[in-house]
Amino acid sequence: MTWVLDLFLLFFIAGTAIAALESKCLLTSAIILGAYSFMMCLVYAALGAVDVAFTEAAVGAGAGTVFFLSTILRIGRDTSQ
Amino acid sequence: MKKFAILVTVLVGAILVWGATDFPQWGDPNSPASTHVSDRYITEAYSASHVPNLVSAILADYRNFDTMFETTVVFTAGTAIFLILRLPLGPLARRRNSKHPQAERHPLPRDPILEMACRILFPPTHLFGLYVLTHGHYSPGGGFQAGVILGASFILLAIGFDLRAILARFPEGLFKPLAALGVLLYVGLGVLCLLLGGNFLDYEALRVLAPGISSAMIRSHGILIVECGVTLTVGSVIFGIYANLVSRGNHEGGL
Amino acid sequence: MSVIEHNFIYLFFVVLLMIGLYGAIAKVNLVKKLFGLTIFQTAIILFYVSIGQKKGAAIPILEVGHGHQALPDVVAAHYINPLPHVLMLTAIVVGVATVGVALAVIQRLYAEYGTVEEDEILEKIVRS
Amino acid sequence: MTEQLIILIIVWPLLAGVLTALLPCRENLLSAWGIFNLLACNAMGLGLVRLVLAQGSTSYHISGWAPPLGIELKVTVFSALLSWLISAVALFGFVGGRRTWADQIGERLPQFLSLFFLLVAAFEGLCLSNDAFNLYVMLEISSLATYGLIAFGGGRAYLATFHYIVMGTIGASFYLIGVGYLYIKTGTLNITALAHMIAETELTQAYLLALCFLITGILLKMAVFPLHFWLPNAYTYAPAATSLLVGPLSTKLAVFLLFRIMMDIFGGVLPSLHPTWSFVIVGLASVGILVGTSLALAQYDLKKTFACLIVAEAGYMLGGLWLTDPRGTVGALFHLVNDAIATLVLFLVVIAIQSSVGGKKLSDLKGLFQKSPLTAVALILVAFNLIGVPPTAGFFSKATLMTGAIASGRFEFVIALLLASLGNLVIFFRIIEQAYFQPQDNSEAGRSKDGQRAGAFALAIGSLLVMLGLSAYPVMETFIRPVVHL
Repeated sequence: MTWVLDLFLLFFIAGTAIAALESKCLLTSAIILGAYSFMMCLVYAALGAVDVAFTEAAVGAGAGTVFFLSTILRIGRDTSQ
Repeated sequence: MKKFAILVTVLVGAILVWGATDFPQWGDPNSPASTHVSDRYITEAYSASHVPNLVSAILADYRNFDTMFETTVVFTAGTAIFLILRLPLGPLARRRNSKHPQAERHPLPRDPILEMACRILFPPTHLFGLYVLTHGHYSPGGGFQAGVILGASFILLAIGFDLRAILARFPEGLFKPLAALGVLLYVGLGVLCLLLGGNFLDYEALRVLAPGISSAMIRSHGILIVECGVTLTVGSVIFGIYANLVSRGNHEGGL
Repeated sequence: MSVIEHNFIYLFFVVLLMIGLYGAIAKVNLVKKLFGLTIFQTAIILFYVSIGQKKGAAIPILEVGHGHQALPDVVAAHYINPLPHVLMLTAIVVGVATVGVALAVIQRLYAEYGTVEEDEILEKIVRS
Repeated sequence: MTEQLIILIIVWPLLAGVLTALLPCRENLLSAWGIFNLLACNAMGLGLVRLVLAQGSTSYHISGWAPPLGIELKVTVFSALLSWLISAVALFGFVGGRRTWADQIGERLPQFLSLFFLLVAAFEGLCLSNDAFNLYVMLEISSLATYGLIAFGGGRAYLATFHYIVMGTIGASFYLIGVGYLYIKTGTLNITALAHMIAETELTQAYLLALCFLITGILLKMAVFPLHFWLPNAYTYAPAATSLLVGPLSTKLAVFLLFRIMMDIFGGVLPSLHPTWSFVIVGLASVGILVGTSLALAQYDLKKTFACLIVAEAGYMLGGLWLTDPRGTVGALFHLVNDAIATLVLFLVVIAIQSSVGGKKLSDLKGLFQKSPLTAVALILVAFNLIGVPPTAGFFSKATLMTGAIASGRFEFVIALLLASLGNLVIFFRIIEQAYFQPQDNSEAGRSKDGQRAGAFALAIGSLLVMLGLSAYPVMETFIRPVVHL
């Protein structure tokens, strides 16, 4: 039955990816992208790639989101489209 | 523009699916990817370097040239961001510098609860980073992850307190040379192996320095030294990038 | 379609790749372009990780305690192929390094033109 | 000990780059340090060429592991020549760019030179490595260093760099997808092992798709016709010292990478690929040459004209590589060597003009002959090379390309080459007419010392083109023919 969980995780990731691109406010997109990176880290762990999951969590969700947020702090949150 | 983008994306997607039709079945143990070279990695890695974590063994022993250039990529990114953002810029760019007042943040009120929380969290995060570094051989972890965790512990303090307060304790004069030191440690070890008669980054050549140790253990120690170099570089560069990005180069404002 | 049942994850890789590529090309806001680029790169990482999979195999870490010198009898089919994982450690860190440089350039663009929308920047360049 | 030269030529600039970031910002110290390191690189390059001429192509196992397990560096006759060319162009670019440090770089010089050396190390690694994924990492380092060097130009350079980042990352990721498709079918990353496995199996969709993605990724890096939008702005608004190193080498090494993928990986199955792929790609290259030349014709800023010429040159080499006749490939590789030096001289001339006449626009070139005759002579020399006038190397590379095109029946490529030469003639005649025949406006005819020296240096490097031209056939026979085993 675990493949149902994986399937749900994969579709949830596709949903977060689209949401991160389509949302109007940059801050929301950055946070959703952080969630997207963390979901990807779960998929890697499910696939057995423990080192890649660890790195993706630390580097992708951790450092990447912090860099995005610190830039959005500097340039304001609203986007035209 | 949108229609062009959709067209390109669908075209790329269609070609990829067409290419993927004759992939070997997902997950079968004797697909070419799993039988040609990787089975030799799995069977020989432990006897060669006594490192149970096969990923760390391959990362820092079989393909350590990749990891050396990986550390150089991180160092290059740190230097490039320093070059682009760190004020004052060269005279050419200063003449056309920021005409637009950027969103100046009013100084945040100091929040004692947040500061105490960060103060309490900093030592365990640091300790965990060092644990991940030293146990990269036995459990998932290693140079990159340890470096990011150490960098993140400094970023945590910079968010809790003020960037200037943390830069007083971990100044630019310290984390820039540390980043260079990490890469020098890695490349220096390779050159040392070269001078001792082996090929570049061939840890076997280090046995001349420590005759008593078996070749597997010397490779294990070589991997540890290399991981320390990676941790130094990644940790200081991640904090350096954060310090430059959040304050747009003048190291004053920021979160 | 034999591809669907047992190679589904490659199809999912293609879907994620298309989302990322669309975001990188179509979005006008420069930060959104970077989001698309990040999604594009994580999709490739997923592709590489799913290459090395073996059904019912354990994670690529041998069960050997400290100082346990005896060499366990290692059968390649019992462990997942570790090579793609090594390659993807490099790709993740390269991705973050590129995002860092791109964000630095975006901040300079904002200081120069006051906006991060590509069409507004091009207007300002044409006007000046 | 000479065996270690292969790794030393990569590691020395890497170490120099890391150490430069720590040096204080004093111009003469950094200048001496740079010249010392680049001379060492040149010496190693020469040693490598001699080593390969003596022993033939040798390979080097890094960390002592044999190729399927460890990473392997392989140096052939042509890659030895290329690695020496990289260090020579870097040395001349470094020396030529020093006079622009004061007004364009200021106190960020140590970090700028650190990226400069890291870029040289990445280029050396790109031309010597024999592992598919290692080439991706080298591609990434050269891109990252180039982003930093170009973005330092300020103003318009920021948007140009951002476009370059997006296109460069997509290109490198396509290359990575191609390597992934090859890895899933063959299970190995070493280029020689890949070639053996591909030669045995018949080309199923995954291999064709891998080749298609590898080529698309590299075409993005080469900035050939449909994907060339980022290059003219990036090289124009970059600081002068950057365009001296990035301009001549960046696209040429992408061409060399394309050659290695075609010849080293898919060499065995190339004849079966040739009819269809050659038709598509040579046609694309011909259109690319015409677009590049017409773009160059439309510009008034001198530097942008020369940047657009790079796009046209990339079309020459792409078309030459994919001609079915081996002379096309030999012509393309010789053009690669000749064009690296020619682009370097072009940007040196821009610097010389800027310091003697004080402007980059076509209109302020009046009276260049009076102000600094040496720069004008260098300009004429490189114009001859691009048009293809006999004594210079440009003529021999175009002649070989044309014979290859005629032999393989690709007449639209021959027409494109001729029209491009005509276009170059018009471009350079317009510049020379402005520089020589126009009456010099009233500004005093003081010959600035700086302009003279810059012009003399540009002319000295320009004379290399004539020397390369005179020794064209021996160079082709010893360095290029053995590598092209079509």
